[in-house]
Amino acid sequence: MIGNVRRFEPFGQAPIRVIDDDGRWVAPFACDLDEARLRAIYRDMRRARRFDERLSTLQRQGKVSFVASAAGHEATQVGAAHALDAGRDWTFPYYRDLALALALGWPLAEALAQQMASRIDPARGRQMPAHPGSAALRIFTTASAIASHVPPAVGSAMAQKLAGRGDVTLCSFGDGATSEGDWHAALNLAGAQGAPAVFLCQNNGYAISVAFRHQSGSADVATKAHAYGMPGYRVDGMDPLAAYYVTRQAVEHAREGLGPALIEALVYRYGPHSNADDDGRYRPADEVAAWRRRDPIARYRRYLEGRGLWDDAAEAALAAEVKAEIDDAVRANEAAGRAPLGWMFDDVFADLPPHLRRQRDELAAAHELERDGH
Amino acid sequence: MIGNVRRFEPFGQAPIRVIDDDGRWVAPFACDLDEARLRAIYRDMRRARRFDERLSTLQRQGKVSFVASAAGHEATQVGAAHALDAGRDWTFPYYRDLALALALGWPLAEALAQQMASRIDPARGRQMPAHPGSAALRIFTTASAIASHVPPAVGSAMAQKLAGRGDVTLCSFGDGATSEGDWHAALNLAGAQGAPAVFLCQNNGYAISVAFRHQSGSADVATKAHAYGMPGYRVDGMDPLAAYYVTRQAVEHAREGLGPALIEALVYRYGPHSNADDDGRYRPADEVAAWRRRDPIARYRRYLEGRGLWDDAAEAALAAEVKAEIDDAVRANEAAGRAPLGWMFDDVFADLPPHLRRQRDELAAAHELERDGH
Amino acid sequence: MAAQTIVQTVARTLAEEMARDERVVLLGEDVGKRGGVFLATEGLFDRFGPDRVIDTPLSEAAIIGAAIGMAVHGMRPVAEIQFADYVFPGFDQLVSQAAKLRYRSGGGFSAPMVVRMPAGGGVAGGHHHSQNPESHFVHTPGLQVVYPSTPGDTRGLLRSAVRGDDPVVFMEPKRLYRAVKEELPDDDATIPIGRARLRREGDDVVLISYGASMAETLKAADALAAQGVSADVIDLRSLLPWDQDLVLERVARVGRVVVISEAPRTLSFASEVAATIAEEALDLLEAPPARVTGFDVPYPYAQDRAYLPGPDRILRAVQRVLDY
Amino acid sequence: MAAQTIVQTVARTLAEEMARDERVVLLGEDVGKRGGVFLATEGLFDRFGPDRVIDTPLSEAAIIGAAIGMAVHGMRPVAEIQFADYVFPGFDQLVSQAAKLRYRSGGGFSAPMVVRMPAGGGVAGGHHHSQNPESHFVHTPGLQVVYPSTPGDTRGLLRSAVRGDDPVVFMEPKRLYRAVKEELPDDDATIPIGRARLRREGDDVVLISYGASMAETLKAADALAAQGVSADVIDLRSLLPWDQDLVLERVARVGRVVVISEAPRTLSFASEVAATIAEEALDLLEAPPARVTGFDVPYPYAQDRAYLPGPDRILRAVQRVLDY
Ligand SMILES: Cc1ncc(C[n+]2csc(CCOP(=O)(O)OP(=O)(O)O)c2C)c(N)n1
Ligand SMILES: Cc1ncc(C[n+]2csc(CCOP(=O)(O)OP(=O)(O)O)c2C)c(N)n1
Ligand SMILES: [Mg+2]
Ligand SMILES: [Mg+2]
Repeated sequence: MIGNVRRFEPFGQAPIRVIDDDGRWVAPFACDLDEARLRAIYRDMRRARRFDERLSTLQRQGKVSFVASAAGHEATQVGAAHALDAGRDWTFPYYRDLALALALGWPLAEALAQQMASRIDPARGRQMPAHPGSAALRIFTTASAIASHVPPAVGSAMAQKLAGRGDVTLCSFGDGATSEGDWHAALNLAGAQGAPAVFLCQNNGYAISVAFRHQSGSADVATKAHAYGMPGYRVDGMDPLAAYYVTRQAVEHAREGLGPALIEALVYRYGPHSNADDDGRYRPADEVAAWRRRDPIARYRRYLEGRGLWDDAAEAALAAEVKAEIDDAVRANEAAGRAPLGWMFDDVFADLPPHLRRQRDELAAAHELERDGH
Repeated sequence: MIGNVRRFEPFGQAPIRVIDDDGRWVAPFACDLDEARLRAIYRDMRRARRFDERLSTLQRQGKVSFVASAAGHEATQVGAAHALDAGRDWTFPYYRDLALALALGWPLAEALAQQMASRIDPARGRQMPAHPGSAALRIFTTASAIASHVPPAVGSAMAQKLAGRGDVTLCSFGDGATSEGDWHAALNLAGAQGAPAVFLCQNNGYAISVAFRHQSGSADVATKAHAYGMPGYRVDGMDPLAAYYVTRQAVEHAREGLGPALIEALVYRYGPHSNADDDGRYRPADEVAAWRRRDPIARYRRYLEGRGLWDDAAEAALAAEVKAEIDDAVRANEAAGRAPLGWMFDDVFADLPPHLRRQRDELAAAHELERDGH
Repeated sequence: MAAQTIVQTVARTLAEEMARDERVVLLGEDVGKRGGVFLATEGLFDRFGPDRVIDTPLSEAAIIGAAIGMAVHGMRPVAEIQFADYVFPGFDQLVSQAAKLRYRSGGGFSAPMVVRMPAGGGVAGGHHHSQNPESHFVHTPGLQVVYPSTPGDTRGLLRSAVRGDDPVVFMEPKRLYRAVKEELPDDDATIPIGRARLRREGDDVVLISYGASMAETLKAADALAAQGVSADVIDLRSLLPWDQDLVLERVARVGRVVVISEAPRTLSFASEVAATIAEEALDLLEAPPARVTGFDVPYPYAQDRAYLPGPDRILRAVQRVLDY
Repeated sequence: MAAQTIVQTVARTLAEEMARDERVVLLGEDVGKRGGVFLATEGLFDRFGPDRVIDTPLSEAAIIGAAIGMAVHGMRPVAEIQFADYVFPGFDQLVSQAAKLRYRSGGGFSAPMVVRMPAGGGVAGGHHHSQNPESHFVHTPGLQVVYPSTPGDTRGLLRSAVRGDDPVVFMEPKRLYRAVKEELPDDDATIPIGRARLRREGDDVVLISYGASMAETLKAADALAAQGVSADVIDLRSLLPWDQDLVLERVARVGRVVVISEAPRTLSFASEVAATIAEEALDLLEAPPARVTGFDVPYPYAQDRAYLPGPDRILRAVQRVLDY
């Protein structure tokens, strides 16, 4: 544990790195992660990338209606996930956080169920794809409305502070989210209350087509932490260990009652905003290519290989394992079929009120409604 | 003109002062204001204070329903007003900005008409007291909803930038306003657009009963400017010349296309939040007394007296003049009578739509409606 | 127990709920030391301390959003919006988060919370201290909406709201805060959300209203009684769900109905009631269902009282309905 | 001129208005280089440059608020909200500022501006990309509200909206963006806000709808025609002000009416239409005014199409009304 040693100072100019682009350790402290953890970070990135790729295929096949790829964001998402105590701490993700949710333990079949709105989706097919959530894992179900989850995340952290058990809340969002009023209201409240919240901004330089310089009055996101009396850290978001160690410091400080922090991770989204986007309209191909060359998976693999923790055989085994897992998930969800019509009226309220009972009957008269005992 | 000489550096620790508590000039530059201007600043503060006192009397007499006193805020409001080119620049005030509006030229009788909702109120009695506004003077009519005027103020500044005539927008608000999401959205937009806006926060330490440390994650307001890429200045708000010179610098920089600025003026409200408030519940009497001892009117008078620009005779003449002006205004508004019922349906839209015509007839059937050709 | 006003009832009921259940916390602007600008939380800060009575920054989004997050953790937050007019900066939190949380998570998460807000005009407040925004909540599936008009209903419904499992918008008739007093029995009874109350029984016309307008409606009923017209008076109390059964039953009996709401007419709750009556009870109507409402203008200041659907306007509508 | 879709009409009309009047500027998320996520501003950035086609930060409050400030300066801003579902963070700017500015200033200031937003479901968007929030605007005095369903109406009404002196919420039926094509005459005609359009004439039942639901309504009318039932079809186009005269005239003629709206039923615009008909034309009704609407649930994803008031549900309602 880092404890109350502060390894990283806020508001530095250069992004914090732990390994460089060639996978060499460059931090001024020794690695204290065991080999299993180091490998797990790799596996989580790789698995998320493969799943992401498969989702694009499923989208093209018409089996999934929408994809918002996390490719390029994996290092940050997976690094941050490993800094949390999954199942104890709370996470408030956004739509691009598939790798984060998977790394926290969201079962891949369940994740796919959400994308396919299948009958085995615990969220019951209520939302379009790319909306992670899990009550069991304390992953607050994603809403599409940008930044709207940030005030609830602060409420979560306030509840944790009142409970006094040292739990924390991680809230994740993109650079565009920092422009919304709710984002500000939430961070200010967290600052005023000293709530144990860690705010993680995945700054990929664009909100759809709008470049960060048109998005923000400040030149970077970390600086904005000044406004809330909390430390702000800029991190090389293509370095999973930088994301891990900085998040860990923020989490541990929050656990100890030292208040919230804002982390800005510099990442890039390799693909368009979503399958519905055409990024050629607003960003140059060479910019994309340059970032792809810094791919965190290859970079981190070099680090592991340098330490003798990874090789081609391990890679091949992992590829086969992940492929099988995804294939199984696709089969299971196709077999389950789509969430039935009758579910439309459940979960609006704890109990079905009379007017919704009547409306359900109205729909039932027009369709054969399937229901379950849920 | 200060031109592009920058006299004041942003983000300093100590509040900027030009004269000290005893009225001695302490700034590292010479006063460049002529005597008429120096006297006008005094007169504007004194007149606003007297009018404010009279409004409280009128409120107790039942002639005005509500008072939100500006006493203690005059130095900042008047100093800022004198740094603007009244009638050319735009001002977006809040409800406590009576002294600001008067110093910009809002006729006192018109101001009283607003408070009394009399028939000679150009705003036609539509709002409760303490809502300055004047189309002729480019003072955007106040809305009660805190911070809701800040995004429109930025739109105003963007329009000015597009027009390219060097006009600026001053937007004024309290410390509490800085917590609202709209405040953030607006300042961020101003920063991203480099809009010629000057944001003036009158930090009196409280939003009704909530002390600033519960209000804000940051320890002061000026710091928040970091988040928007603009300079933030902390000013002794009981010093009219500090308010004047700092606002002037910000205004001139904005005119020159150097973008927006945030000014935090440290002030105090002497009275309760409004006549409906009981400030004894949340702030100690000795705190109020300590601030009252720093009264800007007495302090600035000492400065003027030191320069031989003011004396008891001038004071007596001013008192008589202001009293007569207020008395006349009260008489005129009482004579005019209250805004008539029939005005209720005007100005919802440019033209009266059919459904409002029917509703007006409905009311007319119940009352004798008075109308004018407006 | 001595007779108490509505605003005293709010404070007392909150105190009882907080004592009963430590998961209940309050948050809002000035709810702490100040006791709320209407004193609806008076004394609670001293009694329960700053951890359970939280003065927030001036942000309705922060207030409602934080309440959602606390509710997700199993707490029972009661948020105060200082005036209903100021709910809009926090409206997205209600619409996009609170109202849809249970649904979007398939029941995995929920937001049992109460958002209290004083509403209504007649207080010389102009258009930012007088509005009745209930339509916006009623039209948002996933929210329950309550708007009582007496101390007893306030207590019973506030208990239900705090103890219930759904987000409840709890509107309070600020014009009546100190205008009505009631001696309340020393019990722990709740009033179910969704049930209306018959305030008067009559045979000539049914008057339906809720919240602040109940006072004007009852005055109109008194005036009618003096003229020998007997009015049935329904106090809806809950707007979502609302008591269609009682309304349709009484309208079927009497055949003439006037619906009173202080909100602007177009899409006021009176429109919903009238549309429902027309749809479900057309043949039983002896006259068109009449709406008496606020006008479709921003709430004015100088004409504060004339804006309100006062007894005069209600009586004129009743006359029309009776003469039909 | 070749036939064009609704979304093409939006882009072309904006271009014409910008060419005609240099006070017209566009602002919103991704309206610049990207041309809008639906391409409703395609080509305009290249043609008019970054001063007149402004990519804003991701804040609906900033977008609407900035438009208000520009409008006050005499400009004619057209703001885009990327999806109608995302108007809520900027809703307070509409309610507290835009809608009340002319009123509160006694006519001293006004906010002539347009807030465009694609709305409606049936696009596999789940509950944050499908909603129909028009009731919230219609219930806000001071706003005009428009929701056309054809290229021609889009053009004529958008011209009126841009040239008018009041803030207009301009809703666009995204499901129909590319589904309907129309060849438009080369004129400069406007369509006045507040006037409905008779899309079909018939004698057996009046169908009233607007916006995205017009497609389903016309399909239902076709199916009825095939069954020998002739339907009058009114496309409201404007929701505030709305054309009560045409509605009451047609309902008086036919006596049977079904109102279709995609919004959640309770306090949908269908409620207002039904209430008005009941109030003004009770004796002319041969059957209760029926509402066919979205359900009172958050817009679902898996049941996207079943949520919509489709032709089936409209036909069932017509049958009920005819059999009455
Ligand atoms: C309140 C709101 N407004 C607009 C949108 C439409 N929208 C979806 S994603 C997006 C861009 C978000 O950018 P960013 O926060 O940087 O995240 P990224 O997609 O780059 O990871 C926008 C404008 C939305 N979802 N919510
Ligand atoms: C959106 C909104 N929420 C709440 C209120 C109620 N209210 C009126 S004044 C006020 C405090 C404002 O404090 P501050 O901004 O510091 O200004 P001051 O009165 O201290 O000058 C509050 C909460 C309001 N007017 N608008
Ligand atoms: Mg981004
Ligand atoms: Mg203050």
